[in-house]
Amino acid sequence: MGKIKYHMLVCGGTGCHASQSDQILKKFETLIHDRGLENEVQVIKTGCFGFCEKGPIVKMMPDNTFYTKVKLDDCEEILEEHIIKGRKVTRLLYENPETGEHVSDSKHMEFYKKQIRIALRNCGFINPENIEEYIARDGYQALGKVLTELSPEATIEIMKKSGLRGRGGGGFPTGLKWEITRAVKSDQKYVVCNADEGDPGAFMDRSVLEGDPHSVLEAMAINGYCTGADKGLVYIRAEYPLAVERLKIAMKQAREYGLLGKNILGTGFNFDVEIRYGAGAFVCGEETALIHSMEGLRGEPTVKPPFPSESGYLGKPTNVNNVETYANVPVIINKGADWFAKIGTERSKGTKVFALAGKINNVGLIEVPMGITLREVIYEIGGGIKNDKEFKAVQTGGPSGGMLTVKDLDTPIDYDNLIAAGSMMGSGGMIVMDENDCMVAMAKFYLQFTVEESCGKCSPCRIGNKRLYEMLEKITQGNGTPEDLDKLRNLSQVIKDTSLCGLGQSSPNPVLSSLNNFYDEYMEHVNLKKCRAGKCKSLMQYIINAENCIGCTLCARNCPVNAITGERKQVHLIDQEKCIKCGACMEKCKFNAIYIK
Amino acid sequence: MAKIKLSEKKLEELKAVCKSFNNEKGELINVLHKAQGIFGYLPAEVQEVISKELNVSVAHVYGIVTFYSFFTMTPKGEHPVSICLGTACYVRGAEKVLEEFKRVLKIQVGETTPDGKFSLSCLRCVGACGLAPVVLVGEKVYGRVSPDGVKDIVAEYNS
Amino acid sequence: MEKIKTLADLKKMQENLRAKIDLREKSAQPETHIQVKVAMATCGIASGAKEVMEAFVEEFSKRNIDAVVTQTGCMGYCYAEPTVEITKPGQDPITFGYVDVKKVSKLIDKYILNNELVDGIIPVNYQSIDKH
Amino acid sequence: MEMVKLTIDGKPVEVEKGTTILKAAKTVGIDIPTLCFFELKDMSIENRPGGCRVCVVEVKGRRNLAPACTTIVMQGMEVNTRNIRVLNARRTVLELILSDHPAECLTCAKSGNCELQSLAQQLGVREIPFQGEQSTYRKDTSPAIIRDIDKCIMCRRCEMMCNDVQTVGALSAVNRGFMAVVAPAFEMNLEKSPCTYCGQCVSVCPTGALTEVDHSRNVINALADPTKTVVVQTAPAVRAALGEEFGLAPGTLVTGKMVAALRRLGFNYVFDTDFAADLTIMEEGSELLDRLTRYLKGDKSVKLPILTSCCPGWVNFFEHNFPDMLDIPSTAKSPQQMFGPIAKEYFGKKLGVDRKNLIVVSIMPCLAKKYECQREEFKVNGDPDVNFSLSTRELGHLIKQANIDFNSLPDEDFDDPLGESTGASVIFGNTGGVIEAACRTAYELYTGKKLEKVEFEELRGMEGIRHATIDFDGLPLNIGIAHGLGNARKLLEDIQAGRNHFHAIEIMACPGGCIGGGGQPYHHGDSMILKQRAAALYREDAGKPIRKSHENPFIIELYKEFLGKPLSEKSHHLLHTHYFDKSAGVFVEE
Repeated sequence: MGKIKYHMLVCGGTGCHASQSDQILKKFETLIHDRGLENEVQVIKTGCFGFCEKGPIVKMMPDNTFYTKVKLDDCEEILEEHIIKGRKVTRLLYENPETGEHVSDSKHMEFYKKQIRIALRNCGFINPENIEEYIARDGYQALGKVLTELSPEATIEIMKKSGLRGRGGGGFPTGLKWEITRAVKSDQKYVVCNADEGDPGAFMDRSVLEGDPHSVLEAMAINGYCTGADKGLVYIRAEYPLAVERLKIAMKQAREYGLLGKNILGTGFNFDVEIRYGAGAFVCGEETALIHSMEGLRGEPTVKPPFPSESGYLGKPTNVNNVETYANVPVIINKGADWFAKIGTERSKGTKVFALAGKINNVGLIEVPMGITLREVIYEIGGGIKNDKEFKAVQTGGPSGGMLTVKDLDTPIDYDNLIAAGSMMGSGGMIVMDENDCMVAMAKFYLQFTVEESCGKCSPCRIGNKRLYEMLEKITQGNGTPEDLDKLRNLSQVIKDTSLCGLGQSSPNPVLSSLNNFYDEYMEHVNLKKCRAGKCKSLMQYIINAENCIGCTLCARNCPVNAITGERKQVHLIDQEKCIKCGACMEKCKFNAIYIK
Repeated sequence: MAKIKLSEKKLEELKAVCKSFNNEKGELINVLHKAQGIFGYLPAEVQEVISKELNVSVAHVYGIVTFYSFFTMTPKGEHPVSICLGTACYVRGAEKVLEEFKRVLKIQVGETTPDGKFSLSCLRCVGACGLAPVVLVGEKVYGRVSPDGVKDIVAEYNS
Repeated sequence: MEKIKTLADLKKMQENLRAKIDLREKSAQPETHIQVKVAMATCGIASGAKEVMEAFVEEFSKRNIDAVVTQTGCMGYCYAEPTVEITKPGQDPITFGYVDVKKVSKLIDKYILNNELVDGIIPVNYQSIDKH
Repeated sequence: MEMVKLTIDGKPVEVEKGTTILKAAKTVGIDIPTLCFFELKDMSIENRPGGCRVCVVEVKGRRNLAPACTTIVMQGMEVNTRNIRVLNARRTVLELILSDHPAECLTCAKSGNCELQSLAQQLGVREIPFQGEQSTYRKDTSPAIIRDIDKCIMCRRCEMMCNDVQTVGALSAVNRGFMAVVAPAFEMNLEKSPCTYCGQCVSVCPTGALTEVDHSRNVINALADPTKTVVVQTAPAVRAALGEEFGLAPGTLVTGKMVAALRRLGFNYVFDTDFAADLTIMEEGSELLDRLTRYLKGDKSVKLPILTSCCPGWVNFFEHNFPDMLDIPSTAKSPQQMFGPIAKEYFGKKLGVDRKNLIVVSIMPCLAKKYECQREEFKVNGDPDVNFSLSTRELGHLIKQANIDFNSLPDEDFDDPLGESTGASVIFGNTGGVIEAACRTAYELYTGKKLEKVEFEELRGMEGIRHATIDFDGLPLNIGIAHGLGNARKLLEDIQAGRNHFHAIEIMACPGGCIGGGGQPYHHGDSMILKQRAAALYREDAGKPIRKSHENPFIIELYKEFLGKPLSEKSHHLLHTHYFDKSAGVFVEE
């Protein structure tokens, strides 16, 4: 056993790093060394606390004291006071913004922990391949409760009261959906779990299925009990082999334990689940398309009504919910509707899982209460923008969503506010962009996705999105005109207005929201033939600065198309005709002699 | 067109797959998944056999195969290279990596090198966004790939 | 496995399972019953979580350390994969990020055997609903 | 019936629950334009994928526009079909469709009959503001149908016809997104698919993506060749529809004008396929009686029911789909193919013209006939019995090209001897007509009694599958009738499963029979047109002095002079055929 009495955890996240956390760490090490305390105190660099706004952060262990905004000058005081004299440095303690009180023990600082894990409650806790670990953490208790204590109507009432809305994107109230399906009379009904997560950059559903498959199975059984279905189907992407594997294991175990199958828990309720595979079609996230795909058909959507709740899989009433929605259900039953409804905003209850990605330090999966602001997500959880660049936009809702900008940073995130801001909740992809991202190119990227994923059934989506993409291409190539911008807007509007399904109706959102938020960037592309982010190749040139170039020939040797000429020790020149703008020269140059014009 | 004979053994395997799904029309997509597992791809003759077994038209089978991007009618290379073009990878420079692969392998997306060693495809999000940009060679995942690293990756499989 | 026939059976089973866990967590022998969870979702595996898990198992058996190594799902820290959570009896679990095979022995030497922390700790920044 | 009240463009409307906005609007004189929507009322043929989005309308309280063709009316709905938002959206959608459509109207076979073209006119499109890539595909010419799918607008009508109505399964939507199109498997040529050439895809295609192979130029060349004697035969259904090509009301019989026009086009002899239809009845009817008598005598080798074989689309269908039933259909050739050898081997010889110099042209309501006359078994040393088969539409064009003012032509009569026909043969063009004609003859031959009432009303109608029992003087004869290949499939599967016991079955590939054939003037989804054509043929029958095939004097003479008797060796040689198993796949050998 070591003799270490104190651990000092210094945040090594990029945000804190920028505010000198590195020097702080070194200073502590020097101070400890000077005092000969190496055997008692150890300094440790940690990952990001996600609380960059208050960084740099130093946490003292084992007493969990949490010092914020630590400066180099504070180091000595902390060491002297805290470690040697055993007194806390009050002025550096976190101050509760509401009470103004200093909080010392981070264990009592739950409010700094912006995340609440409901859907992800078991992810990273339990072994997903062991049903007993799930059972130990209240697994299948909710199912047992509804089967023995609650009528389907009463259960639906709890779901309605909880305010849970569909986490797949649309945000339809879950309890209401169940109620509608229940009301339809039929000899056979189905419940479906939509696990066809197709948003590029979103992987919430996959994580839930990989980390906690039983919660989905349990919720599907509850859904079956409420709606009157004895058969569940999980429609899952074939690209998720691990999730499929774990789901299969979970199904097998649940059957062995009698939690799926006939006469569950001796209540006479029968329910079992089958897996159906997607095969790479984004549009199959739309429920009518999903149902066609499950029937072995092309995943083309059909006009609603009739809704799946009336006529779905094989023409029978079918209730479709997504993975994350299901993952919330057992908790709501166990903890009650009121508990759940306390979290979130007026019209959006509970939490939302986001896949935070892009130009952000803490890329990862987060679960936050509805109503949190974008600023909190980015700067207090996400650890801020990578490489200290300037924040430019956040894309939510994937190809169907829009871009949120600086002005939206303090908007509470919920279904309605995101729509009002020109985006949408979507399934929960959250891509952060910085000053080096071109908004026109981003819009083009999303349109390319839609063009590839359009099923081709309706003309506005099939042809319209292609034309939008072509216009954006024209603009990024420097051939756009101001009239194109009007055309872009009008066509986007018509596609939204006339497309058959949600995919087409939302596909122009990236265009419209970038036009609304970054019109000046579009104008620069069109009028000045300039891309300020330096992303649009046709609008930029790599130039060698004669003053910095020493003629090392490194760039010329690395140019894949031999576009750079110049004698050794002479200033080099890039042939713009030959240049393919790969940027290899600039990356290689050690003298900052190459820049983009 | 010459009639191609499928290997008797694989043909039996395929028919057994169809039978395991009760030769149900509605199981077409599941059958195609399994068939692609057996053959590596879905050549016309495989689709024709499935159409007969499931009693659906070949045109319908082909309509399904061409609708879903997971299904392919061209044999993949020995080492299928897939570049993730999900948004996270895109904003972290996946396009440049793709360009470099095209240049190094001298093939376009959806093609296979003449020696059958490599094929190139794009995919949407493997969920390893923290490692963006991500490249898959077979089952192996390469994270934080830069255009510079492409040659090394290819070299790993070329020895 | 015998099927669980009633809700009461299920509850009883849960109690038994919990008791087992408590026994492990509140164990008086600090060097035994160490629990290591390796995040093994797609992103973890892609970054080498499998190798990390194997290394733990191998090292523990080599050194004759009584520890349980299990896999678990995504902990959410994709940027720091592979991640592992180590729980020592009587202590809060600590999550370490950027773990590779080399770091495994360091974690065992320093933290597990010597109670010294190691760089790469990931602070927990969420609330679990157990306490909520 | 529950009624729903709503307003459309401010007008109050009351319609039955379940009605679409499109149909509700029609009741108050509001004609919302459509493109992909298609229906043949009362024949359960409907296509409403809601895909083209041309019919969008505004519904108060709804976020986006609603497709009128698929949106069901709701109580209190307020619909606007023509405000600026709707008009702008509708025109933009059409402009998008046009931006992916070749602007080849001047030379397009469908020009003048193209629904896309008329829509562009209706909506006043004067330029296409969107430029960009157009989806292009390989042009595919089969023996009967040309697929120029650059012109496909993905309305899915052909796919619906081929799969849902005909259950042929030659076509499917393939690919997705911008490259989505309707095509055979592997985008191969139609010829390699199980296509029956029924032509129903062509008859519903709104654009020029699917058209017939045009043989009129070959006919013009033959007519201009002084070494050739050119005879023409006209199928029964043509006379009931040709007038539509010249603006006459549907159902106008133009038999006499048609004969006059053909004569003016330069045909040496204008004959009638009806004559061959009478001949078919003699052969097929005799075959039925032969099988029936043997069956009644307990001959176990006899296969019943006997299936008609007049329809080449149907023949193709069972060759592809029912290879184990090839011995059930009658071996009698179709009227077109009976006419050929009689013209070349009997009439030609009489004239002293070598068969190589005798060109037989047929005018057919049908596209499968183009394929049929090219079948190898219908050729003698490479010379086809019927050289060219033109559709009703092609004949219309030919008449126009020859500067003939069709409507002012006098009525003229067919030439002898192959122009004489009975009422029985005329109704061949209607579903149930062949079996009715056969019954008229078979009854008299079987019972030896005279049939007092020649109309068998119980065999008539537009229902897809019909059953009737005819009293053959104490013998109840069970008759089945199907039109549309999907219905035929059902009937055949019932037989295979032993669910049905018929003595004779008539099958026609096209809805309504030949009057609804793939080569007829475009009906654009108006099922009234089909009904009027059918009525016209029954009228023609009623007006004929002779109404039973075996009473046709020229048929009697033909047997006396040339064939001997029905089912004679000569008949077998010239008038009967056999069928082939075409069920094998393209790629895999069984």
